[in-house]
Amino acid sequence: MIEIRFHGRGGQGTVVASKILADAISKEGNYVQAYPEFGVERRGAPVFAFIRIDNKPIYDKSRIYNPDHVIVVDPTLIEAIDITEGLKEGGHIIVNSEKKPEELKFPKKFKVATINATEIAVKHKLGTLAAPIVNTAIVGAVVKILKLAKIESVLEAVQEGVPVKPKDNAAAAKEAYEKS
Amino acid sequence: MIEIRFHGRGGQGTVVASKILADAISKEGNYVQAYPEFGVERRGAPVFAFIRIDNKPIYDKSRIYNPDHVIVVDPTLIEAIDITEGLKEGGHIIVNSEKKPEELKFPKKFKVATINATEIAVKHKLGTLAAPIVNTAIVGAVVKILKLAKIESVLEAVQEGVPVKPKDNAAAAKEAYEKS
Amino acid sequence: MKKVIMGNHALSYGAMLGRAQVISAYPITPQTQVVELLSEMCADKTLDAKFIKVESEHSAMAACLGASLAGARTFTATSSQGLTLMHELLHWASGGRLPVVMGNINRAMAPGWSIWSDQNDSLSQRDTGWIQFYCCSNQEVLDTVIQAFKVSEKLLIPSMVVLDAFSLSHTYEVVDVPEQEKVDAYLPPFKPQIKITPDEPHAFGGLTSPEHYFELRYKLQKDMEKAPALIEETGKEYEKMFGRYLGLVDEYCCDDADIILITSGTVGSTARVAAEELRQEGIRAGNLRIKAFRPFPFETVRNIVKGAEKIAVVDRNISYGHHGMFYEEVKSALYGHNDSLPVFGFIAGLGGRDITPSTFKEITNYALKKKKPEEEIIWIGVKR
Amino acid sequence: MKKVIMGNHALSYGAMLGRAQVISAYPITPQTQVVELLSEMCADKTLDAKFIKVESEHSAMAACLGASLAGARTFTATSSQGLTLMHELLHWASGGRLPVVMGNINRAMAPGWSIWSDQNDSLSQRDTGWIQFYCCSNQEVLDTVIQAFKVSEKLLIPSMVVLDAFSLSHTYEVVDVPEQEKVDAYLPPFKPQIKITPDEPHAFGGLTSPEHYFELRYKLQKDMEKAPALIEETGKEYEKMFGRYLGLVDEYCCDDADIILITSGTVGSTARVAAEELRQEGIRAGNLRIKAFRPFPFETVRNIVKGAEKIAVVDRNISYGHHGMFYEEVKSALYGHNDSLPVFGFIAGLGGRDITPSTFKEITNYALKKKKPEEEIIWIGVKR
Amino acid sequence: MKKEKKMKLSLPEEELMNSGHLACQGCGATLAMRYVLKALGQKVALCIPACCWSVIDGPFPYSSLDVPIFHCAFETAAVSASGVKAGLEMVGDTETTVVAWAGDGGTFDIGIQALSGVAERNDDIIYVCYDNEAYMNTGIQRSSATPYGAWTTTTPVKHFKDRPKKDMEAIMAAHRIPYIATASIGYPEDLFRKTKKAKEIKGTRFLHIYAPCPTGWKSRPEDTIKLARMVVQNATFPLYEIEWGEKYTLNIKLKEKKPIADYLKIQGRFRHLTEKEIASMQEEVDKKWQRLLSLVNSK
Amino acid sequence: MKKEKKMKLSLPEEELMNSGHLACQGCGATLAMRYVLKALGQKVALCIPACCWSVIDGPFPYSSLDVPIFHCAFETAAVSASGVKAGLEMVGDTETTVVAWAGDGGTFDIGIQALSGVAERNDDIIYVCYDNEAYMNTGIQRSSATPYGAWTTTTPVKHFKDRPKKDMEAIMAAHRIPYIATASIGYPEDLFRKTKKAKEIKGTRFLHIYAPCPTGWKSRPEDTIKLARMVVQNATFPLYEIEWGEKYTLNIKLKEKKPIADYLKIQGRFRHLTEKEIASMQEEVDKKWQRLLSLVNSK
Amino acid sequence: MKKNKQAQKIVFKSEKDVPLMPMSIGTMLHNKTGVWRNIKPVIDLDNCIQCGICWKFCPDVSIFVEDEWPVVDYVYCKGCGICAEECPTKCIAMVEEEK
Amino acid sequence: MKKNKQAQKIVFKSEKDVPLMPMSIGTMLHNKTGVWRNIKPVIDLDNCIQCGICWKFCPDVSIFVEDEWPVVDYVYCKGCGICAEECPTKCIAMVEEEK
Ligand SMILES: Cc1ncc(C[n+]2csc(CCOP(=O)(O)OP(=O)(O)O)c2C)c(N)n1
Ligand SMILES: Cc1ncc(C[n+]2csc(CCOP(=O)(O)OP(=O)(O)O)c2C)c(N)n1
Ligand code: SF4
Ligand code: SF4
Ligand code: SF4
Ligand code: SF4
Repeated sequence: MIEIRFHGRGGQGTVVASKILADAISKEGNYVQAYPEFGVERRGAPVFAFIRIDNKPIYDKSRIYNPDHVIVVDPTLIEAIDITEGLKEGGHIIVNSEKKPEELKFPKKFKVATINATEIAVKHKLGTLAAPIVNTAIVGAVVKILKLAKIESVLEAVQEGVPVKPKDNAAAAKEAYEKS
Repeated sequence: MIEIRFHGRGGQGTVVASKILADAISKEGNYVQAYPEFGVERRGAPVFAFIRIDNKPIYDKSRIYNPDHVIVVDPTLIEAIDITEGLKEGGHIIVNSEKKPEELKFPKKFKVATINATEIAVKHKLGTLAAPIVNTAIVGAVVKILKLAKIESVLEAVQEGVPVKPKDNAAAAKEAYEKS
Repeated sequence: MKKVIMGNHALSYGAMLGRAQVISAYPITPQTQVVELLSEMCADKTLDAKFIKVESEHSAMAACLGASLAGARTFTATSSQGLTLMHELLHWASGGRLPVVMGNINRAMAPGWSIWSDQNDSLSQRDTGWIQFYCCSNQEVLDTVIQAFKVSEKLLIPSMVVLDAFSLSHTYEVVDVPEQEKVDAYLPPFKPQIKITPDEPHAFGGLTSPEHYFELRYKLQKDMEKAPALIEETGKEYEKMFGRYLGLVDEYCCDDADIILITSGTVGSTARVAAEELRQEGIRAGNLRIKAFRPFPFETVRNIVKGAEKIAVVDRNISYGHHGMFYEEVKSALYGHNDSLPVFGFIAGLGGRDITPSTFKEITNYALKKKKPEEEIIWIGVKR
Repeated sequence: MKKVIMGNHALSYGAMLGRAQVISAYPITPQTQVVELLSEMCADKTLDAKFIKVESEHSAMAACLGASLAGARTFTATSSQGLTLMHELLHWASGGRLPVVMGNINRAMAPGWSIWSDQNDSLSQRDTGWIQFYCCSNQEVLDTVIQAFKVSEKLLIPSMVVLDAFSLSHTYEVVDVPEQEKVDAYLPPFKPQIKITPDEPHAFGGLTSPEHYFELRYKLQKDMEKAPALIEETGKEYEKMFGRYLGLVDEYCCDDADIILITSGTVGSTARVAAEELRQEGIRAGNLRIKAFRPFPFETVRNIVKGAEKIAVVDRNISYGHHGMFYEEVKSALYGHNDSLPVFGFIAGLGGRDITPSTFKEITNYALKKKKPEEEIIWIGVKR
Repeated sequence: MKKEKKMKLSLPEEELMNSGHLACQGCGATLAMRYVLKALGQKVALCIPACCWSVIDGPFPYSSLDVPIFHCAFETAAVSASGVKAGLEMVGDTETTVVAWAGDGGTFDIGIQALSGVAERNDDIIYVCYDNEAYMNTGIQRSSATPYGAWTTTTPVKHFKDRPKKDMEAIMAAHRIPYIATASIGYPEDLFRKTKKAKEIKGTRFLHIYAPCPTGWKSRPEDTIKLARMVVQNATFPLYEIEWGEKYTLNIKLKEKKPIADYLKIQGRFRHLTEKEIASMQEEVDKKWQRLLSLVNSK
Repeated sequence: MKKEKKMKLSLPEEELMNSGHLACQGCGATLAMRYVLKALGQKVALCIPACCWSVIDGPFPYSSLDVPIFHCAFETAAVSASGVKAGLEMVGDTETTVVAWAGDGGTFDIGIQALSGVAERNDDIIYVCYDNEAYMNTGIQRSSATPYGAWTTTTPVKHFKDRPKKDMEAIMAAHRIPYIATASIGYPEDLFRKTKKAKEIKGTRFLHIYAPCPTGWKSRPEDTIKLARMVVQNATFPLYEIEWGEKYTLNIKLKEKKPIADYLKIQGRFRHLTEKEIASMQEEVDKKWQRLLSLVNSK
Repeated sequence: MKKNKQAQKIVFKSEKDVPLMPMSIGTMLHNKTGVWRNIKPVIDLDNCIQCGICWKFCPDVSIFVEDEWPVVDYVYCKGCGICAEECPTKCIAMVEEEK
Repeated sequence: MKKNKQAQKIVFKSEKDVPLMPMSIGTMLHNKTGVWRNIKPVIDLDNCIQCGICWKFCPDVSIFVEDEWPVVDYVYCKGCGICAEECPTKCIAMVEEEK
């Protein structure tokens, strides 16, 4: 079983990211369970999303306390909260950032990767620089880095699950996949 | 234990009659329980009221099916319904009527008495001939015939319990008592 | 002073003697006389209270909650449809620890419309966190309202004083109405430590996350569990002052009973008559009338039934898809404590069907004949 | 077709595939996605239904009752405050024999405001005469809605399909969405024999005197008692057509269990994980997840626990002043049948406090250590 | 004695209400039903919440009416009707007129929310409020339709109702529904016409029928019709229609507006009022009447 | 850089609302609270039913306000306040102003019955409805305050809201309460004055405050105040007062009434509307505006 | 012309006969409300102008038209007196019932 | 002038510390909403006319008056941009936060 936690902000589509990821993974016959933080989401406020992945049915409905990996949709959160809380040793931290992994100064026990999802999003006209919609790009990067699914599955999931600008979103996911 | 059933019509104060009777009896230290028919009362429609009397606490809260006595506040009911239903043999039937007991043609196994409560009520300006308020007069007669209480107790109960024309009502009760 | 009054007026007198400060209620048969008398008492200043004449029972309870939070002693009364319309707010009262006292006249639930007695209305509120008292005489109604204020305000848990439609609500009985001064001595004014006031501004009832909610509800249950002892204590105190004991249950000849009838409300009063008669016929019957149904008097019930051969629980209610609710809860209380005791579950009198002493004789005979219950529910009085 | 959907959308799909004809609902967290998706389905005609967008849950249920009486298949969904606001009308639905199907998302009752899961909202409706199903996966939610229409319309008794806030309502899982034609074959249109129509004018629900009420309610209970067999039957039929069995309970390794965890909802799913792990540790644990809580599956539960050494009932709910409600009802079911079996009552997870596999291990260890329960209620997870 | 003349019947002879019902002697609410059913005919379904009419109709297994009835919960009349309407349409019956039939308490008080919701959505039902100005079925308690000054069991003489009757027409007009009308059982032909008219309109229609109650008003049963006429003649309850919340039409124009005193005097519920109180009530009526006239005349 | 000038503060500086609350960026409802509390001062008790404000205030054991709050059930704001008021008076506090503070859903829909009851009795409370024109706390579902044409999650673009916004002022006016006022957070001084005025009156007072919601309207957070001004300038939400349901006073007279199109265009919820639809909406606004003017001018 | 309907009481001997929901299957015509009456209307047809007003205003549907004349149905008439009060020629008298 | 209030988190270690009813005993000042911000307002005081409009319209009470000048409280400012939008001299710029 793989458990992943997403960090983002209300309004950034973090939950949608986890949902698209779940979709993509399920297309390849795996079992998934994705859920948002159980709370009151506000535009701008820090939010979470979670995903469990397994090759057999997932019965555990309790919350995820010790994720295998962490995805950071909004890099400003790194200052604001402890995004490594409970993260298993050796886990990946994947950050949407223009910086290099080393620059982020996480403890050595984690594997850090960055992807400039904002740039990709803006390039594909997904939101503005101040409010980019990065979720599809993030998913593209994540499946590659964590080897969770093929890019084709992601593209399919995006086409089906993203009502606005599905093509641009798919392109962003693809670009992120390739860049990771 | 003595159990009595009243027959009247909605709007005639049958329930009040049973309540005054209960009041009078309780003044002499006995236990009483008085209750109306459990139903939707309509002006003009036949209604019932019941009373239980005992010299020890009354625990039985079930309905009265076999009264010891029956009081008929409105004589037209004799035609309309079977007022003797369930009445115990040897029980009294006390009817507000100008007729003589014999004229009413009840089975011999009952003791029949009449009191012209309407006349008494009208005399004391309690309602009109078409709609006389006979309850206090009836009570006066009943306590006498069934030897349930002293007239003083009735008069006290009337004074306390009848908000409109208490004096006239008391006088009516007294007159009925004396005439019975 | 002795007065011949109806059960509904016993409720009103209880509220008056208890010096309710805010009353809010909505009329419903068979409760109307409660509010009519209280309206008069407020109009002629016999009672110094604000009476908010709302447009529904739901608002009646809401008004009581607001007033209670402001630190006033509050009272309301209702029945059946009205009670069930309040349901959401009943949860609110207990969760908010607001000690409202409410009279409820047991009336069967629609449809079809019924104005007659059964207990489904109040018993289907058993999970809302209210203390529930079931009464069997007008005297008990009046006394219990006064006691309920005391118990509720001590525990900060609301109470429901329940009486049967018609066979209590509309029945006149002799009631000893205590003197105001004595009641005042028994029942001090309500002075909550915390209340809504600008002098000490708190926000009450805000969003409560999983981090905190559990503890709040744990405390509610723990305080609920204090109620049985407190009811006994305040009941004894009441007896000292007024000569009438108010306890968790009313027991008649259970000590040496071969069969104990477990009952409630006026049905429990009629059962006593049956037990007396059965004893005259040589059957050692006892009657355990449960007065405080919530919290369930576990210990008391377990102790009383200890020596019995058989138990017959008589329910004027049913949880559809389970059993009569007293039956269910008695079994739950005895499980693991007195397992070999056969407990029979009878249902009778739904929708106002009369329950007489002979109903109980039928029940007793049935239970005495069988070794143990053969049916999940034994129906008494259904036309077949 | 396999789809990754949230529990709330599983409800919507169930209603859509069940061809609900009249929908009326009111938004409340965590139910909103149910109505949002249904709004869209109605707007774009994926679903040919009238959606009455009412001003409160109370009106939502009232609209469903009217539509059901007119012979239409009706659906609604709500949660906590909304469900409890409907309470009076829940009694109405069952008493009127109107087979409304409702989704309810379990959410803790205010105050304080909570949007997180516990079962007090739906379980405090246990006495309203509704069939209640508790689900543990989105697949089960969707399947159960379809089955509920079938069961309800056969018995003319309404059904509630219950799922946990967030851990089901907002959780995305892979769900096999069956084809419409197959669902149509399983679930015929609703064609009640009697309904409101000027062609055959009846007055429904008029004043019902003590002469008649009892028999009507006797019949309701008798029909309720038919539900367990019908649920098994329709569940098997469903399995034949869709490959998924829907029954009264879900059993995991109870046959040879020393301890059986009795659970419900998603908690029951997590318990299964714990049982698996416990077995790996050498403890023979079983898990009995009760799916149909109303009517209570007496026979099934009695049979399954027969061989067990111990039972631990885990309640995410409480009847204040009694016990956890599953605990209470299990004891009631076992009383007189399996008296020597120690049954432990645990309360956990109120107001959304998380329940994990290790919670169950704690529970199991506790129960295995003690000979029999020493406390009325064993609280798990309260900060002390 | 046989004259050639025909009986003059100003309303259709067919009855959909039967004798034997449980109304009190001289009940106005009963006549309201009789007239409305004459106008609507048999293709109708009624939703009746708790009110006198839930008793009048008769207990299970009987009914006094030849049309179907859903005896629904007290607070749900309007939306129950919406539900029935939607249900009927979904099962293929688009013709039946669905009517919510409620007392003033069920309309002005406990039912106002459901009604407001129905009106806001403009659901396709007729809502009839028969107004006996208090909760009668439960034994004469105040409602918000109870007029200023009246005694009820919850507004005792020492503290009689001290707020005016809620202005339900204005409230409904604010919802901009297609049709609103007031009517009185004292004017059956007018009521009949309005009901017919309402039947032909789609959307939410609101009829407010004045229906005296001798039991609750402490009036003589034989005065029921008289009271229902007086109240119109003295402008306490004027007869008018409102279309789409805007177009006001006055139906019974008053040549001479009668004083209210005569009307009050024959009702026990007003017996305690002093001359002064009556005078100030008269002023209120005059003001309300002027307000209505200005609404009628604007546009 | 130090000038001698003083900062011009058109409102009192004291704050009863603290930072750290949970409103979205640019939330209008929050400003409504800030202004009202500035006017009422500290001697106040709030009853807040379920709405965005039950979240904004912060979770247990915190609160953003320096005044006490009863977080009450969704449908009970008005009568909870009546209860609190009665309770306070009985325990000797006759001074505290009790305020029901609810969103439009809690006012126009699920809370309208309790509100109507309170108004009918003229209970002594101030009722404030902050209007963000939908159920926002639950994620943007239609309320009866949602304007015609708007998208919400329950009125999808394919079937947008097709009934007009409920006319709450007219409904409240029909209750003949002493004071009703509309206000907008775009005009804080006007809102401040009205709140002060309401505070001095006894009986039921109703304030209806327009409070844009960037999250639900799909507008830019920085446009919140602009929208709150435009809506007044284009007469979609005119600012006026009503005394005793009769006397209408217009507060912001419009020299030039702006077209609504500009206002609609900067809100995502109206994005789907065609020119034709906008034109017909403009007509409606014009009509309503005329109606208001005639009410203002009558008497 | 009066409708001809059954005026029978309905008795359910067993729960098996009772319908599932409480619903009407008969009229109230078995309820002979004439017994409620204290005073009864007597029409003097000589003075009757056949205006139909008594028919129109009877709340108990107890005046019917037979051969173009009003006839009181004493089985149901509750004796409210409205017909007598409203009759324009005052040709209806309310007469006391014998007791 | 900003009120000086405690900005602490409250932690209940045991149920014994929890009040009977859910009630507030602290403010939300511990919730430093500045972290929500994407863009931040920077006031150019040179062009400021001290009109107080930014102060008036801030929904987060995050502009306070210090020595008669407006000051942004970045601990709480959520960056909605209202102040910049409403400023009549346009002397407030919304600047991107560094990431
Ligand atoms: C929820 C609920 N509350 C109260 C009642 C009791 N109740 C039944 S009828 C009625 C009064 C109805 O008054 P109104 O609507 O004016 O009709 P009327 O009886 O005057 O004809 C009341 C209060 C009820 N049935 N349901
Ligand atoms: C009885 C009940 N039904 C539904 C809800 C869910 N609910 C909470 S807030 C809310 C919306 C409130 O809308 P509104 O009053 O307009 O305030 P806003 O959220 O827009 O500020 C709803 C539907 C509830 N709390 N209680
Ligand atoms: S109480 Fe009034 S309205 Fe009700 S039936 Fe009697 S007369 Fe008619
Ligand atoms: S959703 Fe709208 S009203 Fe609610 S807090 Fe956010 S901006 Fe304010
Ligand atoms: S007295 Fe009344 S009930 Fe009898 S016929 Fe005349 S109007 Fe009808
Ligand atoms: S950007 Fe918004 S929150 Fe920040 S100071 Fe300006 S108005 Fe206040």
